[in-house]
Amino acid sequence: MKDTPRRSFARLFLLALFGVALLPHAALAQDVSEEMFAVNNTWMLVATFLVFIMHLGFACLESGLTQAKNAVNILFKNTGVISIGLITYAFVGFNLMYPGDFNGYVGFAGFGIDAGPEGVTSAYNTGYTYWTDFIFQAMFAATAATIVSGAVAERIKLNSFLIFTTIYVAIFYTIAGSWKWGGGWLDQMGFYDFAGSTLVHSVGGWGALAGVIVLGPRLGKYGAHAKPIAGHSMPLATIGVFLLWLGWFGFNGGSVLSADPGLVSLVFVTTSLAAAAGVIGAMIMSWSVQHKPDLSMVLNGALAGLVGITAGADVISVNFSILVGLVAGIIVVGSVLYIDRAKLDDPVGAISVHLVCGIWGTLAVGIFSADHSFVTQLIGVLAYGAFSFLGALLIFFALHKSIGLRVSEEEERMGLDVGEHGMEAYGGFQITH
Amino acid sequence: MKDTPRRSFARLFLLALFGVALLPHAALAQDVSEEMFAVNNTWMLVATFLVFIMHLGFACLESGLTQAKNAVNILFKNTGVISIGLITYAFVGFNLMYPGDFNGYVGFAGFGIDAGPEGVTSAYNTGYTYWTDFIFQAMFAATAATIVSGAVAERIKLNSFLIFTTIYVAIFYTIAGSWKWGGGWLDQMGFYDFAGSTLVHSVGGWGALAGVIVLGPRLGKYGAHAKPIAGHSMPLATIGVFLLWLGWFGFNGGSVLSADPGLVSLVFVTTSLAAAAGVIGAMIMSWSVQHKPDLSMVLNGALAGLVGITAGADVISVNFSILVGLVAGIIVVGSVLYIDRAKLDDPVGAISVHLVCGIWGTLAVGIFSADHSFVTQLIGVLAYGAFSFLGALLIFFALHKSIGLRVSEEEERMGLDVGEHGMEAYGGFQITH
Amino acid sequence: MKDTPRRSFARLFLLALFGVALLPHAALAQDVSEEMFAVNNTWMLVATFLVFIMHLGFACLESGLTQAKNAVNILFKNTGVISIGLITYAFVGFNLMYPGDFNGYVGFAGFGIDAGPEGVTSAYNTGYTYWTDFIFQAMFAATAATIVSGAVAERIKLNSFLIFTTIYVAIFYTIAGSWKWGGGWLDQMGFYDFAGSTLVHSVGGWGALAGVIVLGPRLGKYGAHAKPIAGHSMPLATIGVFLLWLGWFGFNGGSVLSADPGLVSLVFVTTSLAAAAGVIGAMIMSWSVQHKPDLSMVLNGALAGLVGITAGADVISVNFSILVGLVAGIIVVGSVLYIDRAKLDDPVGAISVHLVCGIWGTLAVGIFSADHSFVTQLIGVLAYGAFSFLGALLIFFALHKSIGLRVSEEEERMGLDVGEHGMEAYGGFQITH
Amino acid sequence: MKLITAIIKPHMLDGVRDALSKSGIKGLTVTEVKGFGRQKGHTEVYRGVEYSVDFVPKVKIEIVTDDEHVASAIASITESARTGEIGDGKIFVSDIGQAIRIRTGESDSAAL
Amino acid sequence: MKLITAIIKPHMLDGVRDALSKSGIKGLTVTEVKGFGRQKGHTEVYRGVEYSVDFVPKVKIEIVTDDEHVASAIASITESARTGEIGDGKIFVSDIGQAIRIRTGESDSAAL
Amino acid sequence: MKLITAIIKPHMLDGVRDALSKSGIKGLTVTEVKGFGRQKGHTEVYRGVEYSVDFVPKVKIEIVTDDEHVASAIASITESARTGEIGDGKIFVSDIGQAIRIRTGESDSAAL
Ligand SMILES: Nc1ncnc2c1ncn2[C@@H]1O[C@H](COP(=O)(O)OP(=O)(O)O)[C@@H](O)[C@H]1O
Ligand SMILES: Nc1ncnc2c1ncn2[C@@H]1O[C@H](COP(=O)(O)OP(=O)(O)O)[C@@H](O)[C@H]1O
Ligand SMILES: Nc1ncnc2c1ncn2[C@@H]1O[C@H](COP(=O)(O)OP(=O)(O)O)[C@@H](O)[C@H]1O
Repeated sequence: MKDTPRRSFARLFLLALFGVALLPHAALAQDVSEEMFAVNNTWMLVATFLVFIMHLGFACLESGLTQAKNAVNILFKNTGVISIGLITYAFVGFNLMYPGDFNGYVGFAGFGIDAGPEGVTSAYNTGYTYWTDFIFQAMFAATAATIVSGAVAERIKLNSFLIFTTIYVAIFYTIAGSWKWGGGWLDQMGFYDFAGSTLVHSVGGWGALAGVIVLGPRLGKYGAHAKPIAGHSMPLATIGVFLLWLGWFGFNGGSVLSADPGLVSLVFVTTSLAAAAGVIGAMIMSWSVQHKPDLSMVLNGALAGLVGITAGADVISVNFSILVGLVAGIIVVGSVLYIDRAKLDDPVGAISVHLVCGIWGTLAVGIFSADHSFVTQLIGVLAYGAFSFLGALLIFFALHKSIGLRVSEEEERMGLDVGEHGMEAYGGFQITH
Repeated sequence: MKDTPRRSFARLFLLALFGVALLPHAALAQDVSEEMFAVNNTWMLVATFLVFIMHLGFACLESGLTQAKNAVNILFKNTGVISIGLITYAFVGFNLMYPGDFNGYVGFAGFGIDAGPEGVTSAYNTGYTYWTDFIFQAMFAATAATIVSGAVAERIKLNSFLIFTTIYVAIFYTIAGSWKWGGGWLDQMGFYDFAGSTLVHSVGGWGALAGVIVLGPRLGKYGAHAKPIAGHSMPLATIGVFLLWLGWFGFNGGSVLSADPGLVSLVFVTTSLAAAAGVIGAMIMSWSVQHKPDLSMVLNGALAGLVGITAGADVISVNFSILVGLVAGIIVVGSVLYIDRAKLDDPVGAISVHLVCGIWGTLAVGIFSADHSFVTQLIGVLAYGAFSFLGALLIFFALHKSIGLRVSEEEERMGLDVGEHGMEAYGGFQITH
Repeated sequence: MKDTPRRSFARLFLLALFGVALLPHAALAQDVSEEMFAVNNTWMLVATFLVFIMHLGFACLESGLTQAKNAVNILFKNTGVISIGLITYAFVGFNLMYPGDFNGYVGFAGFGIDAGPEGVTSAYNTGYTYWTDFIFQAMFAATAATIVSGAVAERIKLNSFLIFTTIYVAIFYTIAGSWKWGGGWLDQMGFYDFAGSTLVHSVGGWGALAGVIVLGPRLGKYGAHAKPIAGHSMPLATIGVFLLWLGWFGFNGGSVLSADPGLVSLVFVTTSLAAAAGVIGAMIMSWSVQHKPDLSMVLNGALAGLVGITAGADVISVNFSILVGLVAGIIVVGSVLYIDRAKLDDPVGAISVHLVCGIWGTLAVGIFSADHSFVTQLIGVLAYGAFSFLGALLIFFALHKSIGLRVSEEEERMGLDVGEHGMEAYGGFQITH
Repeated sequence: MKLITAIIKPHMLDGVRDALSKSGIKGLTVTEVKGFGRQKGHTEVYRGVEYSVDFVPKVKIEIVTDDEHVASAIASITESARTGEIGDGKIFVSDIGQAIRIRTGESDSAAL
Repeated sequence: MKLITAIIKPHMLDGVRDALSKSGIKGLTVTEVKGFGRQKGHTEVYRGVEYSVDFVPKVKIEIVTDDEHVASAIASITESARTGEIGDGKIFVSDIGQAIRIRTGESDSAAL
Repeated sequence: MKLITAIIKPHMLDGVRDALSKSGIKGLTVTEVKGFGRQKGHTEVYRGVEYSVDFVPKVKIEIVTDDEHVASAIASITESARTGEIGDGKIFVSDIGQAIRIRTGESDSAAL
């Protein structure tokens, strides 16, 4: 009946810490009733399907902010990423990320997943079964690769991207994850990242940055004509952002790892207010700097607020969560402008949203939470940065040198939909009137 | 361990009343187990994210039923409304709407939100924590302004609309809400509005009516040529309505304010059947009157049924819920035709759906539930009508006289996307074939 | 406090069987605490809204994979189907499908629905109230007709389709359902279909096949020019598939009929991995056979995996679930090609996904689960095939001979949107640039 | 026979078509086009980068008609398409040598 | 050289292109247009208001060809585009003074 | 006056417009079209069925100009639209009898 420390040592520790911090007079339940176990597990499964829907969010956002002639390619990539992510996470990822007792740097608990008889009882964990643990984590895993997808869109070869995804999600994301969520060295050091501003978003963002550098900009992006390459469907992009926001209730809310009423509801509030403040921050920036309020920036603002609060959604106060979101919304607009000026071509703003605001969010924990050290947070940011950026760079470079990373000029011009897939997103000689 | 009467007095009262009415032999739990508190709170958080997704529903519906050249503007407004709504509700709204003990007309419990130590336990309320209470209510609040958004679409200035939203949501909606859900004078009188046919939908609808009157119709709408201004994407509109229907499971289901199995499941049934009957009512009307079954009317029919059952989803029997929905579906088609004939230009039918069917739903409680008085319901309808219509009229008029309410003719013709935002919803010289 | 055998005899039996099989040391709860009842019921209601959203999934998928000129018609049909389905299920369907004690072939427990005082307590069932039972089942029911909708798209008359739907959902689906889920003869024989590979998907698929045969192919589909009729929006189709996948967490997860942590989480894992494997199977097939990876095939692959695992999501091991999905993904591509070569015109691949993979999934239970007999599974497949195919054929043929089944050539060419509805999906002289 | 090509503002189309109908024109063909001319486009911003959109949405109307109807058609168009502001558009006239109605094979005037 | 402009029903396009290919035409340009003519549009309803849509979707084919090929091209089009019902469309022929192939600078017949 | 019709590759449009502006052209009209010619389309696959898409996206530019500007305009187009690969497109020149500015009623050269 006791919680197994196997996978969840680090998390239980944190839960204990903050559970206690927030509910000082409640003893931490070391074992739970059947009913409580069922509630916890049910909430974790709800969180799981919410995180799942984020993959649709990404698919919509990325295809909306790019050209119609590449929409099939992006939708294909996103469908592929979640599928490859789930399968590889079952084969190796879960056991690389949660190796149990290990040296704190790399460990591996073996191939495949298996609950065993205890895995479906609260003896495994008071908050969820083994299966729930796996599927919740698996939905997270693919997110990191999907973040890369948007940044390298409209020019990367499909097969190269899928190979990158497989390696990045199965190995780099999971090893990096083990350092903290698996109970590794950064966890020991006291680094804090509640739901993954760094572990998921920055890791994805560093991959995006590496990809953008190796690939170079899209044809004509920084040419003589200043005309930017406009996204083909703002409704699609907006659907994407709202679905991501929705999914974040599970991403952050599920990271409580139980249905604890106080914590989960607090996380809902900080998450929502940070997102709202992100919108307002981006709105103000965009309106004042560009004079015309840019919808795509405001959408990025919502995501910026969400990424920003992710590291500390349970330890940052409600008022500060608004501040974290507001700053994220302001930062993201500046960052998009700056990255564009640096001629790093990121069609959807993935680097600004996930990397820059991921860093901001992680550091914000050190700033706004008395229980966490800014320096430790910074060490975490740098460690993850070095590992994921170099890892991604290595994979991209190897692909570039071997099977090639970028489609031909002609294919890029014609669109990857016809080039890679032989089909069109909006097919038919469309005479609808 | 006892429920705090602070915010939830009125609601507990009702819960007791109808809980008892429906489950005569079950004693009302004055205190609950930790497990039950967790279940209740989890359900309320699920309901919260469902209500959140309604904002995407509105964004899709409104942009789908209007022209492509105004889609960015509508999406921007909807993203802004939810964000401004959440933030202002945190600063002033929640404490205006639930002022605790007050004179029954206007009260204010102070700026900002704070759970306090008891706020995360069942001592606050047996159904949810303080944070849950806030975030669930906050998601509701923005709805009222979003309803207005659709009716004034394609011609209102962005900044004026956002100012209207801020004032209407932060002050008018919340004060009006306190009369009933805050335990104010209408609540004392026995007025009943389970989930807000009047408190949310009519309040939004009255705002819409005021806006439409002050603004006037879109250019060319009632000109020489009878050609109506067709919505640019029926798939988008349909996605919107299904998402709204989905969200209504939380809007109504969450208004039970606990996970009470009997009540929540009953509400699911009445809500679904009323929506389905609304579709069928509108289908019959549209097919018989117009000969061609109009999808946009049928979509309005679903919403009509949903708005109609909202006031009495827990006190109207299943059979009568079908009737309420059916009548709402019939009414909404007639109302759209009538309002159009009255040269009130409401592009999405917001007045018919939310105001007219909101009134119908509120009165239906007086007709189909033995425990409620038709006269009291009527008094509520009139009180809310007077207050919100005059309030909205005042704000719109003030804006009209000061910074202006309507875009220039040229901008309207070119589209607000280019005019207000300098961008296009479907960008790029779109050569996709 | 004991479970009522009235409706749920068969299901409880199965739950007991596999509950015991999977959790050997846990005694099956014959009565449950108030808390557990609330958790179970809450999960079932969550599953209900997830199944609801599948109807939007179908609407998006079907309209995305067909031509723009028929989009309104498809959206209208799908809005109509769920509404008609819910209402008829309330009037007759529920009591035809769960007649209580009956001869095992056809029974009817009377018109309308009514919970009675026990219906909202755990005395009705430990997993859900009467209302939950009804609404969860009702959401399922309309699915079968929606499956048909895609296959007969772009040529069937609206009124004929709606009449077909009403009869097929209200009578054929429910009587067939009673044989197994209602505790009828196939249930007695030991036939197993966890969430409806056969009871829902194949039944829908047989209807689709019958419709396609009676209607014949779309104009020009198998003409001189080989150009296939391309779907008009891949983003819409992709949204549809992701929403269907999302809904499947409720479709399969809810079919556990309680919030049992071990079972529900296992079902989440097998369902997700089968879908992912389906994507990979279809990707491999499509890439190797067609050289260009076809998004529409990969989307079908996800659904194929989901349909495939539906019959055995709780009794097939995790590793085998990947295999079942992979095979389904491979089968579906072959089947789409084969059915097209047989000149059966199924615009969305409904027959391949729902019928072919539904059969595969049902037989897979006999292959991969030691506790089930392949022969019994085959008998079930054949019995359902004969009954539903002949039933659907009969209805379609009667409609064909009476009011006609197919629109005129001119209408088909112009599109059903203008012909049947007098409106366009993408209205307005669309000058957006 | 002449081909009259008029490039006008999109929202004037219905009015122009009515005017042409009244002046006896029985057939015409319309195309959505983009124009570049004295009427400048506008500035757009996308993700922080400003750029000017030089092309303005226009509608092109093509009418083939007998020589004798040309003047009245032109008059109808100029009157009904004029707003007086820059960008009202142009009318061009050129020769058509032959016209055939596909359905009947009739040709020239009879084909119009 | 002549410019042959044919306005046809959209679903006849593939057939017409094949027929033209067979009669030796190597290049053509296609535009989606809306036609107004004898073939009436249809009635639509939107939110209760009926209105008539006067424009019918058509496809415009433009072919520049030597004078000698004009007759055979016209014959190909009329045959392959005819359904016999109203709205089959028109063919117009006009003069082209000069033709240039951008890639090579070749001109006139050689450019086609 | 002459009408210069150029059919070019879509991504060359901005360059061609600039070149024309420089050579003194003040107005032009652009249409999205599909071309059929030496440049073959591509093969697509949809749900297992391969088919060839024969039409290639092109952009049509129409410029009405004085006779004297024709040569320089043609030169601008050929230079700015050439990639040297098949499918660069064509230029056709024909006569315009009359030109009218709707806004002012000015005609011919003054109308351009
Ligand atoms: N020389 C030209 N050749 C072809 N089209 C032209 C020419 N000049 C103008 N146009 C078309 O006419 C439209 C209106 O012309 P513009 O110069 O903006 O205004 P105005 O006609 O009032 O002087 C342009 O947008 C363009 O489509
Ligand atoms: N005088 C005209 N000038 C330009 N286009 C015309 C003219 N008359 C007809 N058209 C085009 O030809 C199409 C077919 O003409 P219509 O009168 O409907 O049928 P039919 O050619 O069979 O008489 C119209 O839709 C329109 O696009
Ligand atoms: N005879 C023609 N008449 C009208 N348009 C033509 C003709 N020939 C070619 N075109 C147009 O010019 C485009 C380019 O022609 P193509 O033969 O592909 O290449 P190139 O011009 O380099 O020889 C075609 O796609 C088509 O739009």
